[in-house]
Order: sequence, then structure tokens, then C-alpha cells
Amino acid sequence: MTTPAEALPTQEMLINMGPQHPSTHGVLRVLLRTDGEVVVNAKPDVGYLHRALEKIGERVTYAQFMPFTDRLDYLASMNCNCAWAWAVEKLAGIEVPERAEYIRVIVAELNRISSHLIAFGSFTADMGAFTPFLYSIRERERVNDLFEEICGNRLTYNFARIGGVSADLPQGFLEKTKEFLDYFEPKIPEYNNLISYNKIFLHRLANVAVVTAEEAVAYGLTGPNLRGSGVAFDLRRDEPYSVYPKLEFNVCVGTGERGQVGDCFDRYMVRINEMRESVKILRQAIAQIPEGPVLAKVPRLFKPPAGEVYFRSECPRGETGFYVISDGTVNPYRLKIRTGSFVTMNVFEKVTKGLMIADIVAVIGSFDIILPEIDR
Amino acid sequence: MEALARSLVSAVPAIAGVPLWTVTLLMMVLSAAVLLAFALTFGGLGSYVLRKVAGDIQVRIGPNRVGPYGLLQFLADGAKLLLKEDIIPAKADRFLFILAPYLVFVGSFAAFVVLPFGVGLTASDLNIGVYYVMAVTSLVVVGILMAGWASNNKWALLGGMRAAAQIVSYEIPVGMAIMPAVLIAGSLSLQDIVRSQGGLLGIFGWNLFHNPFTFFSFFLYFTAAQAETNQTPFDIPEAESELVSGYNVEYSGIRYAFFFLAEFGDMFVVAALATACFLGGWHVPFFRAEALPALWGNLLSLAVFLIKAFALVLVMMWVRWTLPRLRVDQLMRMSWKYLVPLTFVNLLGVSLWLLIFKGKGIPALIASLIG
Amino acid sequence: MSHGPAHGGAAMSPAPGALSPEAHVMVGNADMFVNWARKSSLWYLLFATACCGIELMQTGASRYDLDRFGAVFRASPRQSDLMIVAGTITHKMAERLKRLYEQMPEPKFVISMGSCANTGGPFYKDSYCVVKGVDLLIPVDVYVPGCPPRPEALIDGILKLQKIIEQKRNFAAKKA
Amino acid sequence: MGLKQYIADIVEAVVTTAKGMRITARYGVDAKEEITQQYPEVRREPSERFRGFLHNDIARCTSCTMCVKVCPVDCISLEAVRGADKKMVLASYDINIGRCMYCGLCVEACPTKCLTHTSGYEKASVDRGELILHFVHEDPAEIKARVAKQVAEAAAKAAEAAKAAEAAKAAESPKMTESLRPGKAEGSIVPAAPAFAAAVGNPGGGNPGGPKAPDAAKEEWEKKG
Amino acid sequence: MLTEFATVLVFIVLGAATVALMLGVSRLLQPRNPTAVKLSTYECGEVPFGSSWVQFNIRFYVIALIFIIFDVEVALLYPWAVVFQRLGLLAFVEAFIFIVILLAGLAYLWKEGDLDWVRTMQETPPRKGER
Amino acid sequence: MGLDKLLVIGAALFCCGLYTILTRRNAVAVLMGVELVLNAANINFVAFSHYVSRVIGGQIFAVFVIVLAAAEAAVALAIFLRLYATTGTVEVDTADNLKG
Amino acid sequence: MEPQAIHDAVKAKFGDAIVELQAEGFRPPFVVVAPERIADVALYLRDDPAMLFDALMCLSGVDYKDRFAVAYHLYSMTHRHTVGLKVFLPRENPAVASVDAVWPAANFMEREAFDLFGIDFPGSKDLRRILLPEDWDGHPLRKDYKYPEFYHGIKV
Amino acid sequence: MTGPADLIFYFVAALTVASAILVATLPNIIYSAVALLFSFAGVAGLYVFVSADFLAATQVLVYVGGILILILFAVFLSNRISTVKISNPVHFNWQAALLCLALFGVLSYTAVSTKFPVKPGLSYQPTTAEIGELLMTRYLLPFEVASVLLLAALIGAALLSRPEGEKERSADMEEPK
Ligand code: SF4
Ligand code: SF4
Ligand code: SF4
Repeated sequence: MTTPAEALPTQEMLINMGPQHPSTHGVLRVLLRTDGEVVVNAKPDVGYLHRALEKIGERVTYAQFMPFTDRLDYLASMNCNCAWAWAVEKLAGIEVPERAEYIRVIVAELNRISSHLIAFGSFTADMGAFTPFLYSIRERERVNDLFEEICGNRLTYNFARIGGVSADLPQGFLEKTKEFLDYFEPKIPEYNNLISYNKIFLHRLANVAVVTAEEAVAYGLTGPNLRGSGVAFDLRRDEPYSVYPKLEFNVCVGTGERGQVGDCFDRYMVRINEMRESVKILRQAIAQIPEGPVLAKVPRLFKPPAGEVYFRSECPRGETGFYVISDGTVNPYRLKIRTGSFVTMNVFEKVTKGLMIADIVAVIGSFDIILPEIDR
Repeated sequence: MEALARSLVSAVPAIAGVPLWTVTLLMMVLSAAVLLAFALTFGGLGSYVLRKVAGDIQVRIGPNRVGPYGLLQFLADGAKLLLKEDIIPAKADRFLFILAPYLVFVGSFAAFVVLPFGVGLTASDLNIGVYYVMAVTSLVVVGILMAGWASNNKWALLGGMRAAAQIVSYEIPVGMAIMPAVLIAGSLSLQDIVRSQGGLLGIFGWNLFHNPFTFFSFFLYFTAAQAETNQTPFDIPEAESELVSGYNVEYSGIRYAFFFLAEFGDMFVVAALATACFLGGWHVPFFRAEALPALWGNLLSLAVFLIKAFALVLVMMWVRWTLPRLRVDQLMRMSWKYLVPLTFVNLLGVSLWLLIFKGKGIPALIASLIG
Repeated sequence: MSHGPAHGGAAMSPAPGALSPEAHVMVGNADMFVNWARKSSLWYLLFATACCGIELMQTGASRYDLDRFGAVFRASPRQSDLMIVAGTITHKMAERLKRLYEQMPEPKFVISMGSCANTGGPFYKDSYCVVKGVDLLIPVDVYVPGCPPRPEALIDGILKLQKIIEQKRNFAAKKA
Repeated sequence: MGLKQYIADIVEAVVTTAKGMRITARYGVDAKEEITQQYPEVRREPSERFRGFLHNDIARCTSCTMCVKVCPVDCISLEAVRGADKKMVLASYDINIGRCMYCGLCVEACPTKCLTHTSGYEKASVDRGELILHFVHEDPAEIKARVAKQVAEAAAKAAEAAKAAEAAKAAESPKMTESLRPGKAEGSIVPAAPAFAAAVGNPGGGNPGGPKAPDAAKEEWEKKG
Repeated sequence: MLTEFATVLVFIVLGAATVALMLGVSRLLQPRNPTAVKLSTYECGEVPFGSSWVQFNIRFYVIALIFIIFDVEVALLYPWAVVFQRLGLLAFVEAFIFIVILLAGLAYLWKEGDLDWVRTMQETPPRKGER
Repeated sequence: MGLDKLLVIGAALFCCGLYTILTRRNAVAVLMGVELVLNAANINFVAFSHYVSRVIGGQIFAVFVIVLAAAEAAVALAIFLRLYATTGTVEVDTADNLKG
Repeated sequence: MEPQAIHDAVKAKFGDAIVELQAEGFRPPFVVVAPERIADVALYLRDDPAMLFDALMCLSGVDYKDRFAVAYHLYSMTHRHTVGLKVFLPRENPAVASVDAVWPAANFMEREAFDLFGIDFPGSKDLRRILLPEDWDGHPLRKDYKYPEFYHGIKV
Repeated sequence: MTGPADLIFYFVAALTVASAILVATLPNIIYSAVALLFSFAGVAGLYVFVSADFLAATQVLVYVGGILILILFAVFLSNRISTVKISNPVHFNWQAALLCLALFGVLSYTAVSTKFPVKPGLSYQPTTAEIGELLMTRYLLPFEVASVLLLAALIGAALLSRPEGEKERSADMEEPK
């Protein structure tokens, strides 16, 4: 350090951001190499919440794994529930009653709303505005109430079953859902007024951490993060499953409204708009839902035929894929879970080069990652 | 103060023998103690109000269990902090770590000296009042910078650096935005400034309505002051979601409490300054408090001043709970590219106005037109 | 802010040796006051790892509003009194948890929230990397069962903790 | 950046801020918007389907072990002995609600519907041992002994009634403990609740005393299972 | 004037004394149990890398440099503000020149980009439409 | 508090400043010394103006000295920064060497 | 394009490097590739205008008791078709060339497979444990994994 | 009112001088800077005693709030405390010390022995207005020159501190796993 060439006016700092940090959305650890406020390099370090779900999957039965999918992405447990059910049904070729499919779509979309609400809320909280966060949770509480009514839990639902859902909708559920939708729909423009188009907020997000469409595809981004980069790809539309083909909805994409396509603001806006679309889907689903049974006959000791299936579905954080290998016994032979957040983390290091520390927070928030999905 | 002491000595025969300076000193200490108590309570109650306001805005209740309506919350918080272990990290620079809270607290508390709480209620009406406040608050910067550096913690260092750069940048607009009041009053003394805003129904004499430029000045000042006190959207030095808790991240227990108190003290000083310079200070709307007997006049004007100042504090909190946070570079940009030029232009505007209209404001002009 | 109590506390500092009845009362009062302050101002460390963290957030949010009890979150352990371990603790995380706990100033309390923190919960049986209960790492004051515990349950846990704090003997114990 | 842009920026910032502040002000002023529920006083009744703590109506439980088998995390431990009338008699039925994930699989599986979710969810406790719910309140050893006696008596009766050879055969296996999970059976013979709590409890919350020594913690852990 | 400033001194002393007193009281009352880990530096639960006392980024510094110049300017303008009304046009013209000269400096810095924080080292990718 | 005492204080500050300038090799420390010297000068100005000349001119002078000091500090520290950036050291001797 | 057709096309191009097509019971079907050629096949699949598999959906390690496998699930955003690739690796020193140069998405997934199965991916830009601590023993998703007793003094 | 005022004066004077001595002698440059803070503040206090209230505030504003912060920044910026204890080596320098002491002796002797034409009857007047007026009238030229000087300093400082080219980075910390 004594030779002049080395001793330069600034020195890089190596900072641990996380695992306990208010805005790493859990226990993500980011290793920041900064030059003052400018981040030279940000390496994500994950695994602090690795709970061995895949190993557990090999040791429990197909039905028993259902509650664990709740914990896969706890902000969107319903989506994961249904994804697992769909995956196993695909593996075993089970026909699901239509009403069950509708119910699944309803709960999945409701959960998408509540998950995006958290994404929106925690993102704004990361940006320093704490109030919208609490508003979003206020709305979320109502969804939670609905869920509690339908399956008896607020967060970990364990609602779907292989071959259907665990119970029919309770009395008056659809009405209450409609009520919620009526309540919720005007909130979205309110959010926009409150914060989305706030000048400060815009400035914080526009043109920050741009992920181009090519990059997004190459890095395997999915879900809102992919769409935020302007790629109109939505599994619900492009690889339809369940009753989604019968439902009318738009695929929201980032438009570069206030900056470049694929910046943080686009990703954020995609989520806000998707909530609208979900409301639309829900209204249709509620109108269309048929009567009938909700659970197909599935033997108690369920043994799917041997085979390998990769099933993916559109979860709020991107594609959640289950790669299930069955050897014909009651347990999956191998279960690999591909999640949106895990893949997203891969691009993190690339897009954060040269940003500022405050932007790191914005990037984490705009990717809407969730740790159990990363670490499983 | 000395005159007061002299009159006291002559009025009360019992203390006639006591040297004048002792009485003066005692009175100083007394006034300081009163203000200290006020500053401390304000810190406590301010935090309570902050949480209540937050509660209201966030559709919840806020503290309501500790004491009636949660009013004793601040007492509990304070006592708890007092009884809490305070940690000086082993790697920290002990001396500076200990020194920093002193600087920060003293810097913010010393500003209370000149605040014109009422007709005659000023601890010491320095004739450089406004200027003095600006000067003495720079101690806070040094304190914060020191706290950040001494902690030997990267978040704290970043926070301290940010704080220093921020407060330093916003000192210019603050100083500039408040200058119109000085221009109008022709004095730096806060009491003079307040007095210059009397008359005209007590409202239209306010500098706020003096002319369009002063109107803008007020908002410029308020914005810059929000930044000087590290309130959202300018709270980057302690940005919870970025820097964990900024320059005070390593401070615990009572040491932390002093930063906290200083922050609220600053908030009050800023609001009081805005009140004094733009909102007519202790002038009671539609009423002349000076005309009342000294005691009542003082009490009434004190109440009015506090109400105005608290209202401003509330607005600050309201802003705080609404807006997101700026990024460092945007913060600097905002100061240097927006506030600084605007305050300069504004200052020229005010002075031009004063020049053209012979120091009269719009309401005065209208009044003279009418009658 | 805490001007008054400061003096009060100083006057009631530890009584030496055997307590006279008077001193007993005083120590008792001081204890009461101290405990009241501590229980009324439980600032919790923002430490959430998994699903329970969401419930923790929702408990702090508008509907359940932990702030009512004077409990607000602090991001820095230096300023917090209470650690609510909300969520799964893996072995990779264990050391960090311990360090964070250690870095909190005395007196400090721990609530273990949810099955994962209590016993490892859903990951008790088959998971190779989950710590089977945070009490293996740090002393826990209150266990709140649930997966995740409802916000009410967590508040119940906090109330329970407040009761525990109420019974603490600070001054008498300090001398002993 | 032209002057026009400059002014437009300022105006936009002011306008959007004002918009946001109007919204927060509305919420701030409107008391009706407040949604806080004052929990300890106002306890929100959970929905009908709420999956709270488990409850076993042991009178109806047939010790069929379905619940134990279906539970993914082994939090039910059940011991039963075959009674005199060939029915199983529960010797102990414990649910570790500190480990349970409230998934409801066991309830779904229970054939007699005696296992139910209650709407209870508050059970904050200072001791991990308290989180194990015991549904059979007698000492399992006693029950076993009693049942064994009954069985023996029954067997004796049977022996009296039946042929001597058969009677002798019956006497060879006086009791038969149903160990559901072979590995667990030893561990699941827990002492009665109070004794257990006393054995592992950390009296008074054990704070602030710094962390427990790792050995002690480990021991405790082993005890708690 | 001396008494007035003496009040300031009293305030400062009293303020400092309060801090000292509270620290002292707290010291008496607080439980203390310093351990090595407790005294270690907090960094989100990790062991920090090295010390945080590193050289810092230059940008903060440039801001301070600019600040000090303007600070002095503000200091010079205050006496002007006090006498402005008395002196009238003369004062206005003088201050105008004074301010304009410094604003010119600010404009120069603005144009040269010295007021901009080093924003980012990211190159901005070209605009891409939807595909 | 008389003129002589103030002058002695001024002298003391001046000497401290001088000592700092003479002994320190760190450029920033040297700057600190310079500031002390300037302060000493200011004290003298003000003291004389207060006790002797009775006009405020001395204070004006002091104001200008402060202005100068600020400008000097800004430029000096900027130079120092530049120096540091190019040579990697803050020691004044080294700077001398590099010059030659 | 149907997997069968894809298989045929790849087979035509790479010949022996393509071992078989696992179709029955496999959704999507797998084209089994010899481990040595995986990088070439991947590159071909990504760049050939008829294939354009620009997205690697999933990369998973599998332990088939007698051997390991790495399964790649590919998707083409352009043609909207999907196929699986699979390579079988020996149990001893399983290693297959990294494809993170082809699909950057592979990096994290390969790290995961490395972490949990101990499959080596030579050529990867950054192959470290990802989920487990650096000093963890063994690769837990292997079928023969023994749970450790203690980790850093804490019972597992 | 001589008693207490004198006492305070001596106290402030002692503070100023003592801090100045610490500035000169403390080995740690950051502590030097802190001592400088007190020295500056003390000088401001002294100004009050010579009826220079505006100057006192300016002293605090510019020196403490400006120059000192600049100095602190400079110290933080330029020193690698991670490796070297911040400081500059102070070898106690006999010659310099002697020189300074001698100088001090001469100066203070002169100060004490010279009979300055001290005018009797001290007055403490607010000075701001007077300063303002003088600045606008008699010292107009210096006032405007000051602005040009500040402009020059501003531009000069900015030019000098502008980073040129790509900085090389020094990474003396191990990249952790
Ligand atoms: S206890 Fe349940 S809800 Fe809580 S973290 Fe563990 S799995 Fe998630
Ligand atoms: S609810 Fe689930 S975890 Fe709990 S005992 Fe029943 S099956 Fe086991
Ligand atoms: S499933 Fe029901 S009946 Fe069977 S053992 Fe369990 S609780 Fe008893």
C-alpha cells in the first residue's frame, strides 16, 4: 500500500448486506463491494433459508408434500399448492372436476393479488414510504380473511388436493370475493396516485437496473420480471393449463413508460397492472364457475405410474416448475422445484453493477424475490 | 436578562444583597432548565405524536396501552433506554464515540436559546438570532459525522457521510430561504423578525403573504428544512431500508436516545424558525397580544406560537409518512440544482420587491389602497 | 424525556445486603417502575426469515398494530430489546442468529415464533439443515406455537412476555 | 435540460406529492378507515374452518393410527394397548403443537372424526414442554398396567372357560404394546405432564443470564425430543 | 450583549451536563454484560470484513468544497440583508452583482457536471420494444 | 480581558499553528496549522478594533480573512486531493520531491 | 417442433452423441446426450433457427442410484416448443461440461446441482456451494446421504 | 459584573489555547481535528468578548460548519486507517518547539509591554448592521472582489478535485467466499 500506484484516493469497501437487513426480504445476503456509494459489485449469497424441501419431497408421500408447498412461496401458497396438484395430476393423468379447477383458479388469482400486494408494499417500504406498505397489508388482510374462510388458515393454506381441492367453497364465499374485488379495484388507481407516479418514486426506479428482453430470456427470468422486460410471455396464456383458456385477460408487459423497457419501474408496474388483470380473471371465474364435485376419486394410497414430468405454472414470482420423477411408489423418487426467484437471483449480480447502494434495495424489491423460493 | 434580573433584585428586597450576576445566572439556568425540560418532553411527546400520526395515516391506532391513550409511552421508552445497557463497540473509537452525542445534542439544544416563544419569552434574544441558529446547528453535522466515523461500522460510516453531505448541502438553501424575513425585518433578531409581522389582522402581516416571493420562500425553506432535519423524503442518513439505521446503528441505550432527542429538537427548531420567520411567530391572529398585560400576553402568544410550530411539525410528519425517499445523488441534485438556484433567484425577487414597493407587502398595499 | 425517572431510579438504587422493610418497598417500587418501562417499550429487532416473518409483518401492520403496546421494530440489534425469531433457522443462519442476539444490549428477550423456531417444525423430521429449535442457540423466553401463529397468537406471546418481565427482580437480584 | 423541462419537473414533483399527501390525509383524518382490532379485548373469531390447535376426543378415538401415519412431521405420538375386548385402549396420545404445521392432514384422515381442529390458537408458553398436548391424562404405565391386568383377567376368565392349552397360550403374551413407529416408541413414553415440565423447564424464563451452556442446551433438547 | 451570550453558554453547559448526567445515571442503573461478541461490530449478523475506516469516495468531498464557498457567501449576505432596506437600490445592485457572479460559478459547475454524483457505471442498453 | 491578554492568546494560537505547520508532514495537518494562524490574526484584528481603534473596520477585516480562509481551505484541500490522487501520499515532503 | 423431430434432427447432426429418446412416461421427453457433447448440443439447440431454445427452464441433478443424471428442460420463446436433455454420469466423479456460457441461467442451477449432488461442471464461471455452508459435509440429495450428527456443535 | 465575565473569559481562553496546543501535539490527526473544533469554538467565544457577535457566529458557521467538516472529510478520505493508525508521525521537534516558544515569548512580551492607546469605556454594540453598511459602502470593492475570489476558488477547487480518467482500484481485502 505504500507504492503510489496502489494508494488511490478511494478504497473499496466490502459490506455485508444481510442476512439480517430490513430490505433483503428475509435472509438474503448480498456482498457489496462499494466505492463510496457506488456499488462495484454485488454478489448475492443465498442459502440461509435452505430447508431441504426437495429432500423432504423424496421422503413424504405426494399428498403429504402439499403442506410443504405452502412453505415454498409463502406469499403465494395457493399458487404453489395448485402447481403441485397440477404437476402430480399431470404425472398420474388424473381428471379434475371442473368446479375444482375453477376454485383453484379463483384462489390462485386471489393469492396472486395478495402476493403482488406484498410485492408492491414491501417495495414501497424499501423505497422509504412506509405507509403504502401498510395499506397493502390492509388489503391483504382481507384476502387472508377470505382464505381463512375457505381453508382455515391465513398463510399456509394446504388447500389443493391431488384431484381437486380439499373442500368446496363455503357459503357466500363468492359474494364476499366479489365484494372484495369491488373494494379492491379502486385501490389500484389510489396506489398509483399515492406513490406509483410520485416524482421521487419514479426517479428512484426509472432506468435503474435495466434487464433487456434478451438478457431476461437468457437468464431464464420468468413471470413479472420477464414481462417487465417487455417479453409478453405468460404461461397462463402461452402454455395454458387448468381453465385459463376459458378466461379472458391481458398479459401485462413493461412498456418503458418512464425510462427504458425492463427497468425497475416497468417491473413494478407490471405487478400493479397484473393485479387489475387478476381482478378481471376473478370476475369471470366467479361468473362462470359451475356446480359439481370438487375432488376426483383418488385412492388413499396414491401411487402414480413411474415416469418423469416437468410441470410449470405461472406463480406470482414467475414460473414455478415441479420436475417430479416417480418410480411408482408412494413417494416421489426425485423432486426438483424450479422457482422464479432462484433464477432471478442469477441475474442480480449482472444488473447491479455500478448502481448505488440505495438502488440495490430497489432492485431486490423490484425483482420481488422471496427467500424460501430461492433457497427451498 | 440582565435588566430583568436588575428589576427583580430591586423589586424583591429579600435578595437585594445578592450580587446581580448571581441572580442573572440563576435566571439563565432557570430558563435553560425550562427549555431543556421542554426539549426533552418535546422529544418524547414528539415521538408519541409521530407514532400517533403514523397510526392515523396508516389506518391504525398507534400506542394506546401505556398510560391513558398511550401518553406515557414516551416515558416508558425513555426510562427503558436509560436502563438499557449501552454498548461501545470494541473496534470503535471510544473518545469520539462518546463525544458525538454531546455535540449532536448540544448543537440542537443550543438553538433553542433564541426561539421567540412569546411576546417577551426568549431565553436570550441575540441580535444575530437567525444567523446564530444556522451557525450552532453546524455542530450537529460534526457530531453526526463523528458518530458515523467513530462507530467503525460501514453502515454508520455511510450514514455519517451522507448526513454530513446532506446537511451541508441543505444549509445553503435554508440560509438563503430564510433571508427574505431578515430583509423585511432589517434585523437578524428573531424577536424583531416576529415583531415586523404584526398588524393587519395578525394574519396578513405574516411574511408568508408578504409577496409571492416570500410565499415561495416559505416552501423552499420548509423543503430544505425537512432535509436538514433528516426527515423523509430526505432521511437517507438513517434510511432504515438501506443503511439499517445509519449513523446511529451502533448506538444503544441512552446514547441513542440523545440522537433521537436531537432529531426531534431539530425538528422543533426548524418548525419554530419557520413559524417565526414566515407565519408571524407568536402573533395572535386578529388580536394584539402585546397589548395585553405581560403575563397574559405572554401566555397567549406562547400558546399561539406553539400551536403554529406544532402544526408545522405535524405537517413534517405527514410528509414523512407519505413520501418515499430520495437517493443520495438525487438529494444532492435537488439541493444544488433546484433549491440553491431557486432560493437565490427568490432572494433577488424579494429584494427587488422591497425596493420597488418600499418594503410594503401585498396586504399592506391593498390596505393602503382601501384606506 | 426521562428526566424524572432518572432521578427516581437513582434514588432507588440497589439496597445493600439485607433489606429493611422500607428498602424492600422501595426496591419493589423501583422494580415495578423498571419493569413497567421495559415491558411497555419492547422494541423488536426486525428479524424475519420465513413465513412467520410475514405474519410478524402483518402483526405490526394496521389491523393488529403492535405499536399499541409500544412495540416498534428497529433494524439494528443495538436498539432493540426483543428478538422475535420468526421463521426457520438453518444451520447456515445459526451463527448469525447467535451473533445478532449477542449484539443486543441487556436486558434482552427472545420470543420464538412458530413451529420452526420452536422445534424445527415442519422441517423437524427430514430436513438436514434446519436447526431444531432456536433454544439450542439462544435462551428463549416465550414460545408461540403456530405455523404461522396468528397475529393474535403473537400478541398473546408478547403479553405473556410482558407478564414475565413484570415479575423480574432487577435491583434485588443485581446485588445478590 | 431546458427551462421548460426544469419547471415541468418541479411542477410534477409538487403535484404528485400533493396527490399522495391528499390520500394520506384522507386516511389520517377519516377515523372510519381505521381497521385496528384491539386484540386482547376484541378477539376476532376465526372462521369455521379455522385450523387451530388439534383436539382429540379420545373417547371416540379408535387408535387406528391413521393420523400418525399421515402426519408429515411426526408430531402425533400415540401409544395404545389392545384391551380386553380386543379394542385398542389409548395409553397416551400426545400432539406436539410446537412442531405441528396445522396442515389438517391428520384431521382429514381420521376415520371417526374424533380428531378436530379447535379454534384455539393462543398458547404462548415459557417452556417448550408445554407445547406438547397430552390427551390422555393418566400415566401411560398405569394404563398399560391396568389394561394388562384386565387382559390378564379376561384371559384368565377365558382360560377358565376354555381349554387349558389355549389358556396357557393366551397367558404367554399378557400385554401387547402397539408401537407405531418402532424407532419412536421408546422416546414417546413420556412422564406425566407436570413432572415433565419440571424436568425440562427453564424456571422463570431463564433470562437474562446469557445463553445456556451448549451442553445443557443439548441435554435439554434431547429430553424434549 | 455579554449576558445574552452568557445564556448561550449556560445552555451549552446545561445541555452537555444533561448528557453527562443521564449517561452517568444510566451507567449506574443499566445491567452490563459486555462480551466479545457483543462488542463486535454489527454488520447484519455477519463478521465484518476489515475495518470500516477506509478512504472514502471523492464525491462527498466535492460537495463539501462547493458548500464552503457558498457558506461564506451566505455569511456575507446576512449583513447585507440587515441593511438592505436602509440602503435601497445601491445594496440591491451590489448584492445582485455578488449573487450573479456566484450563480455563474454554480452554472459552470452544473454544466461541467461537478454537481452530479457519479451516477452509475452502467452503460445504458438501447431501447427495445416488445417482442 | 484586556487587549494584552487577547494578544497573548493570539500569540499562543499563532505559535501553536506555526508549530503544527513546522512539524507535521501531513498536508491536512499543515492546513490545520494555517487555520490556527489565521485565527490568531483574526483575534488580533478584532481585539485592536475593539480596544484601540473603536471602529468596526477590524471586524470587517476579520470577515475578509474568514472568506479568504474558506477559499484557501477549499483550494488547498482540492490541491491536496489532487496530490493524493497522483502521488498516493499526503506528506508534504514527498510532494516537494515529486516536484523536483 | 415435436420432441421426436427434435431428437431426429439432433441425432442427424450429432450421431452417436445422442443416445436415445426417453419418450414413454416422460413429459417432456428427454433426448439423452453423451456427456462429452452436451455443450455442442446445447449450443446447437440454442442457435439453430429451427430450434431456438433460448430459455433454460430448469436444470436438475438426479440420482438414479446406479448413476447420476443431469436433466435440462429447454424452452423456446420463439417457437414455443419444449424438450428435455439428459446426460447420464457415473457415480464416481460425476462431471459434465457447464452450459452457463450457452444459457447464463445455468449458473445458479449448476451450482445447486453441485451443492446438492456433487456433480462437477467444469468450465463453469463460478462453481461454489450455493445453498449449504461452504464447510458442509457431503451432498444431501444423493440417495446414500447420511445425515450428519452435528454441525458446528449443534445437533442436526 | 467583572467577576464572572472574567472567569468565563479565562475559561474560554484556556480552552482555546489548550485545544490549540492539542492540535499541534496530538498524534492522531482525527483527534487533532476535534481539538481544532474546540479551538475554533473558543475563538468564537473570544470574539463575543470583544463585541464581535456577528463574527463569532461566522466563525462557527464557516470554521466549524465548513472548514472543519472539509478537514474531517479530507482526513477520512485520505487515510487508510484500516492499516495504519491515522496520524502523521509527530516526532517531537525540539527546534520547532524552541522556535515557537521563543516566538511566543517575544510576542507576548511585546503585547504586554507595549502601551497601546486603549480607548476607555468599552461598548458592546450589535455589529451586524454596521458591518453590513460598511460592506456596502466603504468596503464595497473588497466585497465584490470577495465574490470573484470565491468564484475563482469554487472553480479552482472543482477543477482540481475532478477525478480524471478511470480510477484504478485497490483491493487489499480478501474476497470472501
Ligand atoms: S413455523 Fe411454519 S409458518 Fe413459521 S416459518 Fe416455519 S414453516 Fe413457516
Ligand atoms: S395438522 Fe398436520 S402437522 Fe399437525 S398433527 Fe396434523 S398432520 Fe401433523
Ligand atoms: S385417526 Fe382419529 S381415530 Fe385414528 S388414532 Fe387418530 S385420532 Fe384416533
